[in-house]
Amino acid sequence: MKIVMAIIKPFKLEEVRDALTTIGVHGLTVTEVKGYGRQKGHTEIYRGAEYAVSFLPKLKIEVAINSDLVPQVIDAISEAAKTGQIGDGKIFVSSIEQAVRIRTGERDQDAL
Amino acid sequence: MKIVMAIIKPFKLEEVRDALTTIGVHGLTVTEVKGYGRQKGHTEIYRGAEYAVSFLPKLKIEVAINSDLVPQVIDAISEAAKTGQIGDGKIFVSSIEQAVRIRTGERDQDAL
Amino acid sequence: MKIVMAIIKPFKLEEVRDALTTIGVHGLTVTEVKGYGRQKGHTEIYRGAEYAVSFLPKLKIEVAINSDLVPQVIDAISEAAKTGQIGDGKIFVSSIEQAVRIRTGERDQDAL
Amino acid sequence: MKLRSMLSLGLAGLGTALTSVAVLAADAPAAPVPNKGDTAWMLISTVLVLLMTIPGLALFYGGLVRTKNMLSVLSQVFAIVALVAILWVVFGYSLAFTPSAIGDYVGGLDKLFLKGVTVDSVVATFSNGVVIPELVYVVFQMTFACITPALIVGAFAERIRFSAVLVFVTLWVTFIYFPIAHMVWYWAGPDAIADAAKLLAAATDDAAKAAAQTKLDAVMADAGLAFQWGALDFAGGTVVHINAGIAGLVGAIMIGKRVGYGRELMAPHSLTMTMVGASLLWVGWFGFNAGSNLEAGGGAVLAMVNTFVATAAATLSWLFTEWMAKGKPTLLGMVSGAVAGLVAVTPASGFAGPMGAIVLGLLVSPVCYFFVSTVKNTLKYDDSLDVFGVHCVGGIIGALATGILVNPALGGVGIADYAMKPGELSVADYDMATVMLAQLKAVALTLVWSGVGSAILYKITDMLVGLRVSPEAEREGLDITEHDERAYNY
Amino acid sequence: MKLRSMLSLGLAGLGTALTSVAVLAADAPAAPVPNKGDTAWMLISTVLVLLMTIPGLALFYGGLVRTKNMLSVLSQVFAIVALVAILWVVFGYSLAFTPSAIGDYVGGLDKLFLKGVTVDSVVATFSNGVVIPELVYVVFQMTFACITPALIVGAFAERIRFSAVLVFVTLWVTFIYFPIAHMVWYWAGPDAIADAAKLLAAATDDAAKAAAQTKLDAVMADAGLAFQWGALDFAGGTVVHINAGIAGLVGAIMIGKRVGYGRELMAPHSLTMTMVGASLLWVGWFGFNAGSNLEAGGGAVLAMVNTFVATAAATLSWLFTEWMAKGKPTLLGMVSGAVAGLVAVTPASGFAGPMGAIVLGLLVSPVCYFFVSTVKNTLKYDDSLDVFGVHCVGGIIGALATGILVNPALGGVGIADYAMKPGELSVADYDMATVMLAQLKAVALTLVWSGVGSAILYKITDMLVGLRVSPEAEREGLDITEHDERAYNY
Amino acid sequence: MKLRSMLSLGLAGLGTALTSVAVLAADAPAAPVPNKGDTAWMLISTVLVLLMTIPGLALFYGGLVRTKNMLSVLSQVFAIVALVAILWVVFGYSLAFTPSAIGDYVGGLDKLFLKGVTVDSVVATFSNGVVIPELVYVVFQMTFACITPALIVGAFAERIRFSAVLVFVTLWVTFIYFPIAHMVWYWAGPDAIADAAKLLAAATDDAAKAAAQTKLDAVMADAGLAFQWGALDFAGGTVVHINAGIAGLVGAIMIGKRVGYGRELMAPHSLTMTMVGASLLWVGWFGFNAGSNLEAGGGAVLAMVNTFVATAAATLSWLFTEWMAKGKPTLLGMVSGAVAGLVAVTPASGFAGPMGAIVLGLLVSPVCYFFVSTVKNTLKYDDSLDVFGVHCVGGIIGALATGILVNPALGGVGIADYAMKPGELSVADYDMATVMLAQLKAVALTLVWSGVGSAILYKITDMLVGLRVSPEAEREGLDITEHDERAYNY
Ligand SMILES: Nc1ncnc2c1ncn2[C@@H]1O[C@H](COP(=O)(O)OP(=O)(O)O)[C@@H](O)[C@H]1O
Ligand SMILES: Nc1ncnc2c1ncn2[C@@H]1O[C@H](COP(=O)(O)OP(=O)(O)O)[C@@H](O)[C@H]1O
Ligand SMILES: Nc1ncnc2c1ncn2[C@@H]1O[C@H](COP(=O)(O)OP(=O)(O)O)[C@@H](O)[C@H]1O
Repeated sequence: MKIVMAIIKPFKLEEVRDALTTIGVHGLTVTEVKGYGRQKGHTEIYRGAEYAVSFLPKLKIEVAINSDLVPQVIDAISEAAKTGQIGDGKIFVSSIEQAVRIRTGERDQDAL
Repeated sequence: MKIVMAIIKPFKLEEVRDALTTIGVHGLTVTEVKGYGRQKGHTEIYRGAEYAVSFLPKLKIEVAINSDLVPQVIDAISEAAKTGQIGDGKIFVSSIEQAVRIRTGERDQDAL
Repeated sequence: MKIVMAIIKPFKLEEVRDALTTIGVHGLTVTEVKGYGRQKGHTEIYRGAEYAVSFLPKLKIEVAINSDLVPQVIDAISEAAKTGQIGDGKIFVSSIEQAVRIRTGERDQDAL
Repeated sequence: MKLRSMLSLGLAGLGTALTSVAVLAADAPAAPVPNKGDTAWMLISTVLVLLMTIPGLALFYGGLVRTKNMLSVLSQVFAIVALVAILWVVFGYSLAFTPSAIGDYVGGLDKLFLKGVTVDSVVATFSNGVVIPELVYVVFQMTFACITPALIVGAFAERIRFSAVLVFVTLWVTFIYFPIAHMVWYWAGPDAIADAAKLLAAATDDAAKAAAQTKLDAVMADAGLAFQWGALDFAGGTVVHINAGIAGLVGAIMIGKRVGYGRELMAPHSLTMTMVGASLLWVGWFGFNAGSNLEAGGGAVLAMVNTFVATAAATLSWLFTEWMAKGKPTLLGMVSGAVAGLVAVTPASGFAGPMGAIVLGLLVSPVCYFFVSTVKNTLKYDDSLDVFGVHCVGGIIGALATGILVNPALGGVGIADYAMKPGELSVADYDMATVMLAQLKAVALTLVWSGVGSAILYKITDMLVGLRVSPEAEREGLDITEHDERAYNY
Repeated sequence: MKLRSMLSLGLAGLGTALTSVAVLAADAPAAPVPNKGDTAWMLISTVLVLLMTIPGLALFYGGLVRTKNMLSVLSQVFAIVALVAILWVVFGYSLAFTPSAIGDYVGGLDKLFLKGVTVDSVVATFSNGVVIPELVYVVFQMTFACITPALIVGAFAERIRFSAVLVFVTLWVTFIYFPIAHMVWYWAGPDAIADAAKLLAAATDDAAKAAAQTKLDAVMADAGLAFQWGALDFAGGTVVHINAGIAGLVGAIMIGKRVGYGRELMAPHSLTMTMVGASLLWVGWFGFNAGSNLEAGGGAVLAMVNTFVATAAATLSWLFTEWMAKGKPTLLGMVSGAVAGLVAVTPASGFAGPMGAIVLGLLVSPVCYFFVSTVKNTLKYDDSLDVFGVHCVGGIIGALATGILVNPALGGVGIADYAMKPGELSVADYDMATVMLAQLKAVALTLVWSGVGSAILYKITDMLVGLRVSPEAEREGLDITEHDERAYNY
Repeated sequence: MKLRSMLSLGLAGLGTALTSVAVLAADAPAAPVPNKGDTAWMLISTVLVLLMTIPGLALFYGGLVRTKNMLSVLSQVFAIVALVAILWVVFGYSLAFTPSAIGDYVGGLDKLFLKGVTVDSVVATFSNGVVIPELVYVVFQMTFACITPALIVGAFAERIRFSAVLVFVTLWVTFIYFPIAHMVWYWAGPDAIADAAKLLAAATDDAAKAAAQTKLDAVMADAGLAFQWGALDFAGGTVVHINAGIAGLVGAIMIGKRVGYGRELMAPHSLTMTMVGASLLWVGWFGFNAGSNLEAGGGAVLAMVNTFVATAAATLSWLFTEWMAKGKPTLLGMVSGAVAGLVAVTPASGFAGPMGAIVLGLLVSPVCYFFVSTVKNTLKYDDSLDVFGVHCVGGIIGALATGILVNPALGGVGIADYAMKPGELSVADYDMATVMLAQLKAVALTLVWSGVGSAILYKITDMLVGLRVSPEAEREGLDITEHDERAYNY
């Protein structure tokens, strides 16, 4: 099993969710995060003092899936989250060794 | 070493923390997340317009532990977080290769 | 490729970011989390009722890097985030198997 | 027509006193017209009491609940204001402020739908020859009727059904609030008494005297039950705070504790909002208390000063009590103290002197603190926002203290006797036992009427629509489950 | 000098009526001086209308947008208040409240920079012989000029440039608001009419009669266009709400829909703030409506009662309408209903009776609900905060209902006729067709003047500075892109 | 008894002037009674000043700090209001508003615990023969005493101990505020002057004249130091704003910079709350300024108009200054400008004309902007919320401008001379040098007295309880470390 973690632009969430649903992935977890990267931040001005704010709001999506689904999931997310503008985000894939569904105690594949 | 990540219902946090403490796990990190899965979301109505909200508030718990503790930790979390109702959440286990305690520089097992 | 996850004290963010920039790491993702560990929490009092609050605000930093950078990154974070006081936090390192830059579709090393 | 009551006792030596009074009854003086300064003050006082309620009380309460129930509290308060405003003009004003129809318990139906109340009708104040437009009295009193049931909902916040609130409040104002307002505040007014007393003084033969005495007795008896007892309640210690406080306690007990109560942290979701609410309560309460003088004169000014300093004193005494007991000075403590002070000074505000008001403020906070921190935990009822501990307890302290602080020897203004020198304001002799007995009786009346009555009405409401939401709904929060809305989408 | 208008028709039987009036014209009575109760009431009413706007309206609107646009809304409202206040004293007051200079459409330039307005100048009210300081009238009316354009910005919130708001509002108040205020509210005042009418009554020979009649006609014609038609608008149903509402609709259409409109969830970021704003609107609206009486008398009291109960009724009727339609009682529904009620009762507040006001409140909400939920979705315009659906629609309902509810037979106060018995307030016979025609004409005038005029002004603004931000800026939010600030840094 | 001062100079030609005045002293006229319109206005003005402070100022300040210190700011402001209210009635009012006991610096102890102040006592206003209830003056002035120290705490927000605030404020109002209020605002009132002047005019022989002159001199000298100088401060430019502003600066410097100041982003945690606070400041400030007229007359109206337009002008001028300097129009800029405008117009509000007030508003913002953005950064003191840059600088500009704008030639009302035509209001000749000298002396007096005095009191406070929290506590935030509470639990 793998866990795919994607950092995306906030307003792309619905599209990514839909894309994943289309390929049969029906569970995911979303976290509000702040990202730092190449994308330029913005300036904030408070009483004449300027602050450069370099952390930008992003969403982190985590999806646990069967290993064979990885390419499809990557494609689905990439396509849905892409604007072509700097700051579109990243996808990282790692392994998970066990999975459990708390409600039923089901394990691994059945738990996803 | 492993890192156990559990998605649970928010009001179960105290019980899960207690269960982990009982088996000797004294450190953990919690994140507020939104989950999408089988559990039905809710409707929101604003001036007569209905919106289906499918993301539900959940907590993500991350616990780094020695590998031998994994079964115990899974059991402890599962039991404490279970209501038997849909949406109770998941547990995922992955490996970590190194751990460092920033304050002391201790490594790996000593760092947990 | 590795992903380094560090739990740090919130006011150390700027210093950690600077330290990472110094060693050439220009991307990272930050999440607000609550930590439970040895560091004592605080008490809150509401209308004469005392509550012990054991979860403390922390920041979680995630940095995806090439494997060879791991020691440097650990050192950079450790130094920058250290106050020497209990609760300085932890660093955990795991593997990632794939990385994708959504904007360009670049993979792995190029995606970081 | 509220207070500045006259102890019925005060009439004892009347027969003699009156004989020396010049006879004036014959030449009917021109009907008094409202002074625009008074009207302006009553208009703005009305606005201030609405401000106390929305957004004041709504925020004070709302800030104290968890995020997931914020809107439910705001909704309940807002809906109550709207609902009771309509009930008030339809039948509430008539039940409260027309002559007693059933015993001395409740008024009649003469002014249903404000029948006969025009732009030109006037009502009496506490001063002879001073009147205000009746409609401003209607709308000023309306705001009192609106806020009182809104106070109650704090006691069972975070678990009540919205429909239950609507049903219960409709029943409660009808059977509890309107009657108690009538019993404590309804009277014929000073000019009616003066006229009757002058007639008596002018009566020359025994037959005329007897007739005039009968007439005077009738005027004196044209008042609510507690008013006739001589109970003093300047701005609503019994009618508003004890009344709502005991109804809240009964509700909290009957509805039961919140899921997780005592185990989970139920920290206020926004003390910022609570502080804003408390501040607006303080600000608006000047309309409540000083407005209850019904005139922009010295009495209103005194009520404002008393309200200010009693609240300040109670703020400080809660602050220091908690600081000593728990080691930290808290904002929630200060604002709780402020509200306790406001509650306690409410019945006393037009009767006490400023130093008396300060003493009252200093005393009320430690007692309320003891109730909300110790008594509640010992008796294990879940009065979510301490409606009983602050409003009922504070109201009782205020009601009793009023009986003491009204004493001119303690800087109070004394108890008006409108019959002694008809047409002039005289102060009756102060007799502590008499006054305190009247105060105690009024407190007991309110506790019993509202306590027992509310219990019955909760039962009826439960049968009609169900009082409480399901445990799952409570977990998820009433905002989503009852209203399909969320307070914040940051 | 606002309303309590007199239908020009009411003058029909004048000739005869006047002959029986005692001649008083010769001995010039002492010029009336302001009553301090009136002055106090107008001062506080002014404060209340500012409170409605900031923070009231700003929070009501701000809570409804997404977090990223919160400050942009607050900034627009705040800036508009400051900008229009200056424009008002520089030329707005003169354009609105000096004798007509161009047709009966707009006043002249005599009082530019408040020339000639001193601490001692006074203006007429709706009562003979009652005046208030002119400066308090200036500042009271200023708050109306400030809030009206601020209402508009809700229609295109979340996508307008800040500079466009400043330019558009400057143009809009100049060419739309000041003229319409003049047309609807400017008149010579009751004493001018009474004086002319008395002269006429005193005229003995035909020449004098003709001269006096000419004089009276001139006084009657010294009024704005709609005022001369006899249109009734107590506190701004046409001038404020229809006027702003139609301008908002035109703007929403011309500027276009928000990016993502209809697809993305655009949930209010803080219904808490919206509730606070709505409550302050309710609270402050008493200054708006009851203050429009210009005196602290029975008329102000009536306006306050009407405002209270109409709002309460509209709150409940929106609540139940939505509850039935969607299955849940919502807070946003209640506060939307409250605002709809406030809007609808605005033109009627000094004319209707309380029961009429309740009926009006009950009716307005379902209609507005239909507009914001069904009509808007069907016609697919993006009126972000329902300025049209609530203010324009509610204002039209109120304007028309005013024509009906003013009927004394329905509990209304009737239409004042200042010429019938000069110096006394008489009520003209009620003729529904006449009144309704005047109301309809005033509504149509406002819709056309403001609708067409605004379209032109949006176009000009677009050419000057551009109306809309870029789609990227809209995605990121106006707070950062237009103001370099964020509303919250928790 | 505040201002409308009379320059002592104005008395020069008095002897001659008075001889032509009719002798009236013999027949003592009936003591004036308060007008209910005035009383209503003073009551509501008092309420408005409280609203300015809680929640107004508390939110304005609170929104500007970081989340972790929100409650500490709210707590400090709330506690100060409660504390100073009590100190005021216990001894503050006596020190400020009884005849000078030590030099002309401070009043005596005659009215400790409000001794002798009853519901019937009255005090003078600025008009001959017009009085208001003394208790309303006590409570109105109380709100000024409450808000002034609350302004100070913004200067060292986010690092002060709560106990230090309580100790410092107690000392500060005692040794700084009460004396300065006495020096600037205490005088015998217009009727006392008129009576003495009439006596002088009536004196026939030289002995009588000398005696009468002595008497008149004594009445003129029965005033605070700055008042005798002829310094003009309508509503508190020196007493409130310069006074608090300089005390804040001294505190900020002595307590030192915040941990991380200059390096970390210290963005306001909620500009929404700051905007609400600023709006309530604006709204409530009408009570502050127009209430300072002490009557509901033309002077109050003028003060309201001036307050409105100066604030509007300053809002716009800060907006455009920052827009040009930094490229973006910000909300924080607008509300800072509004507060600067309010501060600057405070001393001038009853003296200037509306156009003068606009000019003042336009000027004050760029100067304050320069101080908060450039001077502060250059001199590197950490005045957290710009108490010095806005209140002290704005107050100085206002105080000096008052001396210019009072000139009738510039639309001002001129300086009252109560002795010229006793019993009537006369305007003294305007002499710029004289007036400006008085203004400068009053500003200097305040800067020195409060600057030096505050430094000593900070030192004492530090020795008693310690001024500053530990760096760890500062990192964690004062809410948790000082109060064991958190502002938000979302
Ligand atoms: N090395 C990294 N480790 C973790 N997160 C990263 C890393 N680099 C970038 N990110 C995340 O991806 C987001 C987008 O990256 P950025 O460099 O701005 O643009 P792009 O994705 O187009 O290359 C960042 O805001 C950050 O959240
Ligand atoms: N494949 C997945 N990857 C990541 N998180 C998941 C996945 N499936 C479910 N989750 C998380 O688990 C939560 C519970 O899942 P859900 O399907 O609603 O119920 P259950 O846990 O009872 O099967 C979701 O809200 C989501 O946060
Ligand atoms: N086993 C663990 N798994 C995950 N996070 C942990 C673990 N132990 C500690 N943490 C995180 O590290 C933070 C600091 O740990 P703590 O024990 O308080 O101090 P220290 O880092 O100095 O040992 C905690 O607040 C928590 O967020």
